[in-house]
Amino acid sequence: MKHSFIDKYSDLDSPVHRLDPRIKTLTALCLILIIVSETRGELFPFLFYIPVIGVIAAVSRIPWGYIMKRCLVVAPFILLTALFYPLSGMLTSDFRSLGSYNHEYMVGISIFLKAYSALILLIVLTSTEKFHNILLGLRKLKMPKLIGIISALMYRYVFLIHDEILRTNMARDSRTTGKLKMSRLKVYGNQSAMVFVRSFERSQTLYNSMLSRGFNGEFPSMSRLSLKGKELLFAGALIMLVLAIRLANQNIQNYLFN
Amino acid sequence: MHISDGIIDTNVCIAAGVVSIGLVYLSGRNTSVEEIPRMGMMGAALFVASLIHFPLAGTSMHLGLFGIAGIILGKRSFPPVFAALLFQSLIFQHGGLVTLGVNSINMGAGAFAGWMIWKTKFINENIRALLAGFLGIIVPMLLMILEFRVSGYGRGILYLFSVYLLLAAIEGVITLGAVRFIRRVKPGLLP
Amino acid sequence: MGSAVKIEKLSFSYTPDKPVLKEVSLEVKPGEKLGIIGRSGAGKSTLLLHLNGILSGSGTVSIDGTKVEKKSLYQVRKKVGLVFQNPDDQLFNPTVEEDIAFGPLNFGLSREESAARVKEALNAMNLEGLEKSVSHHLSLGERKRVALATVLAMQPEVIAFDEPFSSLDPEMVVQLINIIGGLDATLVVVSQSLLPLLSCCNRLAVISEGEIIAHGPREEVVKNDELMKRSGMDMSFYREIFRDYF
Amino acid sequence: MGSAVKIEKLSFSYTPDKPVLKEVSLEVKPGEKLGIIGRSGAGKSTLLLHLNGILSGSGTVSIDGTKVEKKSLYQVRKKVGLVFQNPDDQLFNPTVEEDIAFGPLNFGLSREESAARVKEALNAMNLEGLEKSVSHHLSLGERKRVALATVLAMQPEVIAFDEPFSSLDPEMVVQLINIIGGLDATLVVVSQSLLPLLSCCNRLAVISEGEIIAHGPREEVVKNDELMKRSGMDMSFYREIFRDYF
Ligand SMILES: Nc1ncnc2c1ncn2[C@@H]1O[C@H](COP(=O)(O)OP(=O)(O)OP(=O)(O)O)[C@@H](O)[C@H]1O
Ligand SMILES: Nc1ncnc2c1ncn2[C@@H]1O[C@H](COP(=O)(O)OP(=O)(O)OP(=O)(O)O)[C@@H](O)[C@H]1O
Ligand SMILES: [Mg+2]
Ligand SMILES: [Mg+2]
Repeated sequence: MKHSFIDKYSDLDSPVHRLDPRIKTLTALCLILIIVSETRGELFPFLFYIPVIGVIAAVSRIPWGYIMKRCLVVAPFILLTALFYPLSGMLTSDFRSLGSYNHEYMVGISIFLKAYSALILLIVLTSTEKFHNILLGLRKLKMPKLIGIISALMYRYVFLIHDEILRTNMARDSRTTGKLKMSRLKVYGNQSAMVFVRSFERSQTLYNSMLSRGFNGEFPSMSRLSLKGKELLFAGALIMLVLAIRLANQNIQNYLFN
Repeated sequence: MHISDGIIDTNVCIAAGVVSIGLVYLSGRNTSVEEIPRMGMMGAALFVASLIHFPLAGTSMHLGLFGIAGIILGKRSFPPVFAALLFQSLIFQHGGLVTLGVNSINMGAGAFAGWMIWKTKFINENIRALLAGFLGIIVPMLLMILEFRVSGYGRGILYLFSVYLLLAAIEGVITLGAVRFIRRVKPGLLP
Repeated sequence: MGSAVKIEKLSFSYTPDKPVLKEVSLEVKPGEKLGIIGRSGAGKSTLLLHLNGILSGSGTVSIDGTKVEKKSLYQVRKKVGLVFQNPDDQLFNPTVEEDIAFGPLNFGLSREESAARVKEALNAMNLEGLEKSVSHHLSLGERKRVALATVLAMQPEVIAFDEPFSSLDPEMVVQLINIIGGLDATLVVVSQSLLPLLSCCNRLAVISEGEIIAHGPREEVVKNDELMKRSGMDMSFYREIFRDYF
Repeated sequence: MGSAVKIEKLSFSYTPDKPVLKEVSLEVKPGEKLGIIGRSGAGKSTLLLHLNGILSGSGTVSIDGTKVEKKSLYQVRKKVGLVFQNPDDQLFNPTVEEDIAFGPLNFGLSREESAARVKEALNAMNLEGLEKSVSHHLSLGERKRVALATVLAMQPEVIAFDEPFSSLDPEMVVQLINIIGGLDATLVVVSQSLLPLLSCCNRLAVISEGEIIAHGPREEVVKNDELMKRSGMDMSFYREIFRDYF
């Protein structure tokens, strides 16, 4: 069975794709951290962050349309929470003139910008690397061993569940008229519960077969990750650049506006 | 239910990140080989549940299933919840990377609440299931309100979260259905 | 007399680059019992999924004169019952009874009528007494029979089986052959187990890489050594073993 | 000469009320090829899972003189390779190559040694060129061979197969028989397909309701009509069909 909902653009070639998954993940994490910890209500530095992020995304050759589509999934929630920053005060406190909420508006906008910047970085990270390589990278970065094992199993089990759903769907459809005439809640409920139970059983068998081949908690891998000095340099420079924007922000503003 | 990067205070996120790693170790201490596939499967189930969206109160929601995770895994629920959220963050950006700790503490707490209720054996099993599902959403919601308040949001944020009451009720019913089904078909899964 | 199943120039592919069915044409007369054989991956299961519109490719499939298309699904699925290879795919209700009643209820039968159908199907499959059992707890042989019962309860005119004999022990296979032999629906059976297939089908079709390369009375097809060899069905290897031991 | 596998008074049950294996004793000599037959649900798969300590009941199982117990699992699993019925239960790595290397790497071989093992196993299974393929995109026959390759790469002394022939077309079955025949490990093969089993095993054991009711050279076991009937393996039904057609 073929599954295409992940790893869609991971086969393209670009400098971002070629980065070692460990460095890529760490770099993304650092950039996101620097940007989201920016002082609240500061909008000015985003004049620099946004172009930098734009360049990274452009270099990665991931189509913009695709990035936007993936943004849309979480967009409503981000928009709503950003909007609620000024709103949540207004809804409960006594009436003040709208003008006195100026700072709250700024914070709301900065929350929105931060969230979107982080989102796009995350999208670029995850669409330029095969998902199992990111997991492999995270394991090498010493994420807790248990999480490493669980996520490696999960990666396989998700497909297993997907398979079970597809197959039971076919069998269900062939005994219906295209539409269900019974309580849909009951039918879907039973079906999902059965898929859940069967997947649990199959996961046990799958795990048994791993044990049979000597599995003891370590995930050996044939693919050797190799760090190149060039990559380290590139990642380091990128982080330094964003950090510099962050630190220089106040000076630039003083220089420009005084 | 998932907090994206940039929404709440960074210090809260970092502190939560550290605590969540601690919780992974505590909750996963002395895990035996027999427990691993169950944990992996539950993580996968949480992830798959989050892929299925349905419209609720004007927005698009998905199931959490933290109550069921708590019932089936008990004290082992935290690592699978953490791993499921890592997947959600990396695969479709539901929840951020920096907020991974916050999110997993919130939802892990939901699973723990489900476990606690489930352990209270003197209450009727159906009621326990219903409550576990309900608390699986309510507890994370309460924690989220707290985190938003700490991050400077006004009390009006309560309105935003009220929709989760509805979701919690739905989860309660679904958890009840699931527990009754499992009790009949594969009771071995329920501790 | 019309045809129970009529397939004309059916083509289908899961992925753009690889056609799985290539202009398949096939006709099954009412009451006929047709076996379909062919290599693993030849497209047998894919073909079956077209009979009741689970998949739809280019070309036409008609059941008892009704063309299979979106708006005729209601009638078509009432007429065609599909039994999947793995009974577990088909059984997702908690009890045997509910599983068997699922089809009839969906086709708008009343509870009483459905209950009668359930009873009848259980009888036909020698499953009396298991109404309230949890399907999941039954043995493989029983589950295979329940899966068949879920389809019988819909009283279809055409029954399509995917690999009914796999993973069953010889005794169960014989049981199933007898059950299948007693059905008076039109049958389409896909199987890799040639001996059981020969004993319950009087006609055979051979599919190879998505094309029907032969279709006729079983004797004609099976005794065509060259054909059998070409489609991966060569049984000569077993001749000696069989002679020696049975 | 010792025994490759020695099982003594092994009893096991999944649920307290229903014993699945009842004081099973069985011995397999090095290099022997033993077939195990019996009704569906008799306990065959359960027995195989005891060979490398996935399950453990009361009684003892020894592999090449080493008792299977918690502290010897590492050695035992190095010596016993288990091929599961459904290849999808065995293939979980992203690529064929990684799947095959999984065992050797786990047993501490270096990347180079593992790569050599992978190559060898792929050759033996006629799978050259598929190293980088994604396992779950392959055909069933290919997946079955990859599953066998994952076990071969561990170079086990004992290989246990669960239903290797099910769902394969006759041509593939013959291929697999030849492959199995060429292995020089000790073999334990469970199968419902009696003809292929007879052609690759020289000894047979019959299990019925958790007990070994016969064990000996294949001729002796198979020609005991009463025994075969009792254990659901009666093939007389096919005699005529086979005579008529092959
Ligand atoms: N869901 C799917 N997505 C993509 N390709 C598929 C899918 N299902 C089957 N195929 C491919 O289509 C071809 C035909 O598959 P099909 O299952 O119809 O074969 P079959 O004749 O039933 O084989 P078998 O005897 O192994 O069951 C195979 O090459 C298979 O890999
Ligand atoms: N995980 C399990 N939990 C509970 N019971 C089980 C489990 N696995 C198998 N059983 C039961 O144990 C018995 C023996 O099962 P087993 O799978 O060993 O049979 P088998 O001889 O391999 O049958 P088949 O030919 O159908 O594969 C059956 O009654 C089965 O229902
Ligand atoms: Mg098929
Ligand atoms: Mg078995």
